[in-house]
Amino acid sequence: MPELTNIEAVTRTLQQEMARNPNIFITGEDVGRRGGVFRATKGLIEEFGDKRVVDSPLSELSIVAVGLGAALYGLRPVVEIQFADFIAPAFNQLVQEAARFRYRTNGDWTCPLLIRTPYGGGIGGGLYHSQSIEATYAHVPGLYVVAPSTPYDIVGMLRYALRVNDPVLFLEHKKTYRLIKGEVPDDDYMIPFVKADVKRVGSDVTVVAYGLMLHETLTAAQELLHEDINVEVIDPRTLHPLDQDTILSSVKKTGKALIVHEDNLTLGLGAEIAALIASEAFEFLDAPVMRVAGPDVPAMPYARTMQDYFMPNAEKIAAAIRKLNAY
Amino acid sequence: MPELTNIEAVTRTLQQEMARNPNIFITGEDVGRRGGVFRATKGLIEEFGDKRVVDSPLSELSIVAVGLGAALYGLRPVVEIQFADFIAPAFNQLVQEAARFRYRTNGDWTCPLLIRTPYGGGIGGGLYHSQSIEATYAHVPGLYVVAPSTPYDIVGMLRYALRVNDPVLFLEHKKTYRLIKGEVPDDDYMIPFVKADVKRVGSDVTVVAYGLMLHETLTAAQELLHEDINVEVIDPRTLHPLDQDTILSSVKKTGKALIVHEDNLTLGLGAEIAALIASEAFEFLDAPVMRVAGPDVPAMPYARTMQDYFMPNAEKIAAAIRKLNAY
Amino acid sequence: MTLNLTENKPAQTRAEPRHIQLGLHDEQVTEMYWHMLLARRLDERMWILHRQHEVAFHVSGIGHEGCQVGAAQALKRGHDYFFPYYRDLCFTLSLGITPRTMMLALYGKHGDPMSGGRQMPSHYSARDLNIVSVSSPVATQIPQASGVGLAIQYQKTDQVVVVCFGEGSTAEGDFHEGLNWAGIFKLPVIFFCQNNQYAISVPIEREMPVKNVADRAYAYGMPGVIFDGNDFLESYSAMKLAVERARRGEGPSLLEAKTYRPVPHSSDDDDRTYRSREEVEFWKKRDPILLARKYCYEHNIFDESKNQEFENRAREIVDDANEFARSAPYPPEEEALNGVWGALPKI
Amino acid sequence: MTLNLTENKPAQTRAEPRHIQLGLHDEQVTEMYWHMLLARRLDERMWILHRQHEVAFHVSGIGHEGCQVGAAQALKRGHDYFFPYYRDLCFTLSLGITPRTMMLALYGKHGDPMSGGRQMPSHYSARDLNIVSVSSPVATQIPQASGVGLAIQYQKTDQVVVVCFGEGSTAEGDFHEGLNWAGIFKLPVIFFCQNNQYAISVPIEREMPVKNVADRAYAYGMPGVIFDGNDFLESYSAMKLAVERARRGEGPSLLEAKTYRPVPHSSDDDDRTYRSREEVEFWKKRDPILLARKYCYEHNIFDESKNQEFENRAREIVDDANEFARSAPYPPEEEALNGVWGALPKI
Ligand SMILES: Cc1ncc(C[n+]2csc(CCOP(=O)(O)OP(=O)(O)O)c2C)c(N)n1
Ligand SMILES: Cc1ncc(C[n+]2csc(CCOP(=O)(O)OP(=O)(O)O)c2C)c(N)n1
Ligand SMILES: [Mg+2]
Ligand SMILES: [Mg+2]
Repeated sequence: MPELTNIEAVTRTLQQEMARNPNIFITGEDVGRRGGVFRATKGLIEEFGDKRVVDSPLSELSIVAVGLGAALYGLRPVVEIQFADFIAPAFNQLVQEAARFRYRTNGDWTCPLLIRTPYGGGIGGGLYHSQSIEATYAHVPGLYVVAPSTPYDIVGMLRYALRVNDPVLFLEHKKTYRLIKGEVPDDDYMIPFVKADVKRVGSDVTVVAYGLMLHETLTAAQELLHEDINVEVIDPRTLHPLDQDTILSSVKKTGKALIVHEDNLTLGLGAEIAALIASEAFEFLDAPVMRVAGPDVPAMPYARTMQDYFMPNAEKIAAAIRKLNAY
Repeated sequence: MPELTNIEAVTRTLQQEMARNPNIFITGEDVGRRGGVFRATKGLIEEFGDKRVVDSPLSELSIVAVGLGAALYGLRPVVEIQFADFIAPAFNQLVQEAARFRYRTNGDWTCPLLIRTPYGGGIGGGLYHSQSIEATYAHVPGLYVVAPSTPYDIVGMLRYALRVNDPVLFLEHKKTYRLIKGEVPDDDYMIPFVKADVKRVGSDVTVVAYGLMLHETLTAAQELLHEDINVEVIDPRTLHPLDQDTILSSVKKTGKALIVHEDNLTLGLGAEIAALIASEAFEFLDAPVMRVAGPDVPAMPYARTMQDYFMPNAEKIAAAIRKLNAY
Repeated sequence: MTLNLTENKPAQTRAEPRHIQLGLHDEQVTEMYWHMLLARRLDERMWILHRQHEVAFHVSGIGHEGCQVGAAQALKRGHDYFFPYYRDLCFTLSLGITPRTMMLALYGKHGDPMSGGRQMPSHYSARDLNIVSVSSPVATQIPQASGVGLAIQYQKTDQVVVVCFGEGSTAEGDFHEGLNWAGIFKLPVIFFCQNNQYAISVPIEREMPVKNVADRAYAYGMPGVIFDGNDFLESYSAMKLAVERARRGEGPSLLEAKTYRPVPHSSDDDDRTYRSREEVEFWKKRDPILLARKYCYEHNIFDESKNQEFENRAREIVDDANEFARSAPYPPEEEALNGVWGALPKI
Repeated sequence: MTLNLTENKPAQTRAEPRHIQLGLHDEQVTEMYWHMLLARRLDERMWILHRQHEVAFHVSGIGHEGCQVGAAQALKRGHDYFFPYYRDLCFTLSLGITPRTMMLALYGKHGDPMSGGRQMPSHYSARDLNIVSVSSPVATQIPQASGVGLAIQYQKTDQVVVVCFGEGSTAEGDFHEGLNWAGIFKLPVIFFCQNNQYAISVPIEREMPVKNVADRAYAYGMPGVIFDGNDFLESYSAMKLAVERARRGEGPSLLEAKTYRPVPHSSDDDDRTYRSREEVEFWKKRDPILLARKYCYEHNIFDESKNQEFENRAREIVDDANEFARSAPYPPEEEALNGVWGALPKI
């Protein structure tokens, strides 16, 4: 089993799946000769040529729309949005079009479009190269939002995503690209959507986290062992729709729930998870449902002091868990 | 005190404020000679001329961007988006630009841009003329989202909005335009933002609702009196940021909370309100926090059977209140 | 191109009729006329049904039949790809959508094949005919059409894509981005603008700073072609050339049909607030169906009695479609929940 | 335009120097050169600081100084409105943003007047100079500039707006919509494209199907002007004409400076993957500062020793700015929470 980083997991899976399925092609800004600004498509144009790895003009609206059109035709486009922040010009095409095609034709036209994009902060990207965009899109029925956070999950879910017949927003936390490594089996395993993963079994407090925050949470959980606090860590992996059962079972067991994300608090994904718990696990709750999230400011500042202040981290997460545990 | 409909409240206030403030101008599709497709700007081009009531080209991105530019310069633009559904092409300009200008310049540049748009369903508008868009934008720090639902509130909040120095998304429920009437004082009263209104005092269950659903809730509350259920109805009016205190005080009093909206359930505004309650009023809760909302489908169908099924109404709201009351 | 030439007869002094020059038989012209007429009668009935409060909404293609039928004639049904817009009643009828389907959608009834009653009327769609679902937000279909064009180029078939839109919609960024892709990659896409001179109430001078939409073709490295959209043969001719070009791999074209909408924008509109009755009357005299009928009479393609037959047949078809749709049930309410997601792959 | 003419001297056989023809004094040309040189030295230091790991990021204006300084010279500082983009170090320096401010922003330090340390470096902003805050999403500033243009027209002042962008960004819908507004309403906006032939790694043939961005001006009913962006006087001349036109109320222009970026896109880029070293070397020989210096020497505007003085002064200023910013504190962390909302009006 080779050890891969998160970004290697992306590149290798794209390469393998393109070799297998001639209907897959890639487009996006700088995905060709440059191999992507994060190098996620490195080597692919050399292997597959410039019909299958297509440098797009600088225009996100149409990157998504062109992908959508090709998907309607029957191809399997993989489009890259260079930074998640820059998907905003494509909001209309993604939400009003891609996500509504199946429903608006009662299943006649489908749109198997995969959109990959690096998101998240902590890398000095300032307001427009650090955003978490998942909550905006997790509000949209008909659009899968997934955010696998380990090489194993990335490979399994990317492979699966390339077989799903609905639009998928595939989020890759850019700070984890080279930070997170892990072993990946050589076989063609897949990880289905809408299946959360218990990344750590525990009994005292349930923490739901994904992306970089998953790793920060695991660090916090490890530390809290010294204080005899046993944390259960749930990685939803698919952020929309949610695997409600796994989350609810865990909370019913621990009676205490914390949700962690980088995105700002108000109407972040934590809002839905907290509301779900408050509605469906109310009788099992021994404490208020807590959220640790980015503050309600327009986006993450550049200056490192402010950026660090903005970012949730193991320490802040541990503090919240302690509070919940003591409740 | 004249009695006005909701749409008359809009038109009259725009007329009065334009007469008072020469910096106000209006732009949008068909706002001029046609007076808007809902006639909200009826008569204004005749009174103020075509420099102050400007028919725009068919391009929402730039309607918002042009308004934004004029606001930066120091004017007070009021832009109309013909249907809330069609604000999607302007998502980037609204969220990434208008809402971030103050923050990204540490307060140097401000953007007093008012965007009016009719939203909501129940009028046979199908997927793209019925949408509720508030939750998407209530996630955006720096952007006010308001949804006054009576003539009195519309007049007071529109007047106030024209004095606020940040971008405001002013939502008008199109089904209430001619359905809802009410008396409006002749003086220049204003209703501040971030101030919820207790539309009905009660003791058993708190219901938070706005727009058409406010009126459905009031109907339900009236009916439930016969069953000796005393409902408190909170109209947040400003949907972002929320007047947390008014909501929390009510829930602390009743111990039971229901949130109602037309927008689909997952990550609708109800998610944030429920999460807030589950976090800040946990100890006062006597029942799960409930939500009555549109189902998680891409948008509201056209056929009247399916539309009716989609829409929450007094009956569905009453059923949920009964359940909560009996808990 | 014509029989005369292959038979080596001496050159005729009188020019051949235009349709023969264009390679169209009388039967084809008759069918084109028939589609225009049927579309018109269907459309008129829809207005009546709205006035009778039988249906809640109608958006019409009246006045656009000439450019639509001509365009459709130059394309391969069920083979090429089509992105119509809401005025394309005659275009989609010519491409194979039936009056019954259109009426079902008008009423929002159960089994409507276009959207299952989810969309407002006139949001055409037919998977089997490669007619891609119309959306309400305007112009979104334009870059999507380029995406289909890219896929066709990828698969190396001889298909082409036609995407329709009004001139007002060209102010949206989607127009620019879609044409930019098609120009860069020389995609087999035909951008078909039906310029009726208004975007609801806004006249063309306020929509764009150029006289013609086709003036913008140069900015995208493609030919721009302007023609009389009320002349069905001009439309056929323009589309035919653009299609041939696209099939030869020479890339996209921007076609602009100059036409007029003699009726309000939709059943919700009142056009008296923004244009004179004289203007409307002027254009009614240039009705594409009147002009086509005159052409057919003049060239003895069919006569008045045949036309009366057509009228009768159209009435029957429209009656039937209306009866069919009127008596159909509404969709079961729970259908609102279906079709959000496809089945997830098994592993 | 020149003294010679008003004094009625006989025509000279040798043409006047270009700057005199353009109405520029030697002092003005010297100042233009000085701004280019200072911008370059500041920019180079920023690259060095990045290599030394003193700062996290740099995006450069090297190679663009010629077109920027020429444009700035034709405008009224603090009076007209400016929407720069991230390469506009020399443009905004010429318009009044100081090296200290730029360095503060580079380090993301406390009190940075452009964004209070919130934005990445090179996101220029100065309220008092009417320099509107640069955003990271490209092209968003273009329709915003039309909005300022509309406001100027509304207020009937003689101001103009200049909005800068790279050629790659013109593929965004924002470009189309912004120019469309300006064309329809004849707004006093100058669209200033700095065409350096790449959007990061993507060469111009993949960005657009036309040779020149200015080829698109016609589609918006405005003049399109192409000039050598590495020639500071050509840039001045083009901008001057466009500004005069705008001030006369004749509407917008689209200017296209042909230039080159001889350095990587940003400190995160490696341009060796997408272009040859020969190409880069070719362009380095056409460096706008080299060309301007040559011009000044040839016309005795200043000499080598003066140039050395400039170099010394530039080094001092850059040292000072760097020292100032390096020793400044980072913003207090809680400042992250400030400035989200303005004070609500009292009632
Ligand atoms: C994005 C968007 N904005 C606004 C509307 C409302 N609307 C529907 S049709 C229309 C005018 C379209 O004009 P044009 O493109 O010229 O087509 P026509 O109706 O004249 O055929 C408008 C503004 C819409 N459907 N979509
Ligand atoms: C909307 C958006 N998409 C993508 C990016 C990433 N990006 C930054 S600069 C750039 C290339 C810009 O090229 P061009 O407009 O030619 O300007 P240049 O950098 O060459 O001066 C890209 C793709 C961005 N900043 N914004
Ligand atoms: Mg039109
Ligand atoms: Mg460039």
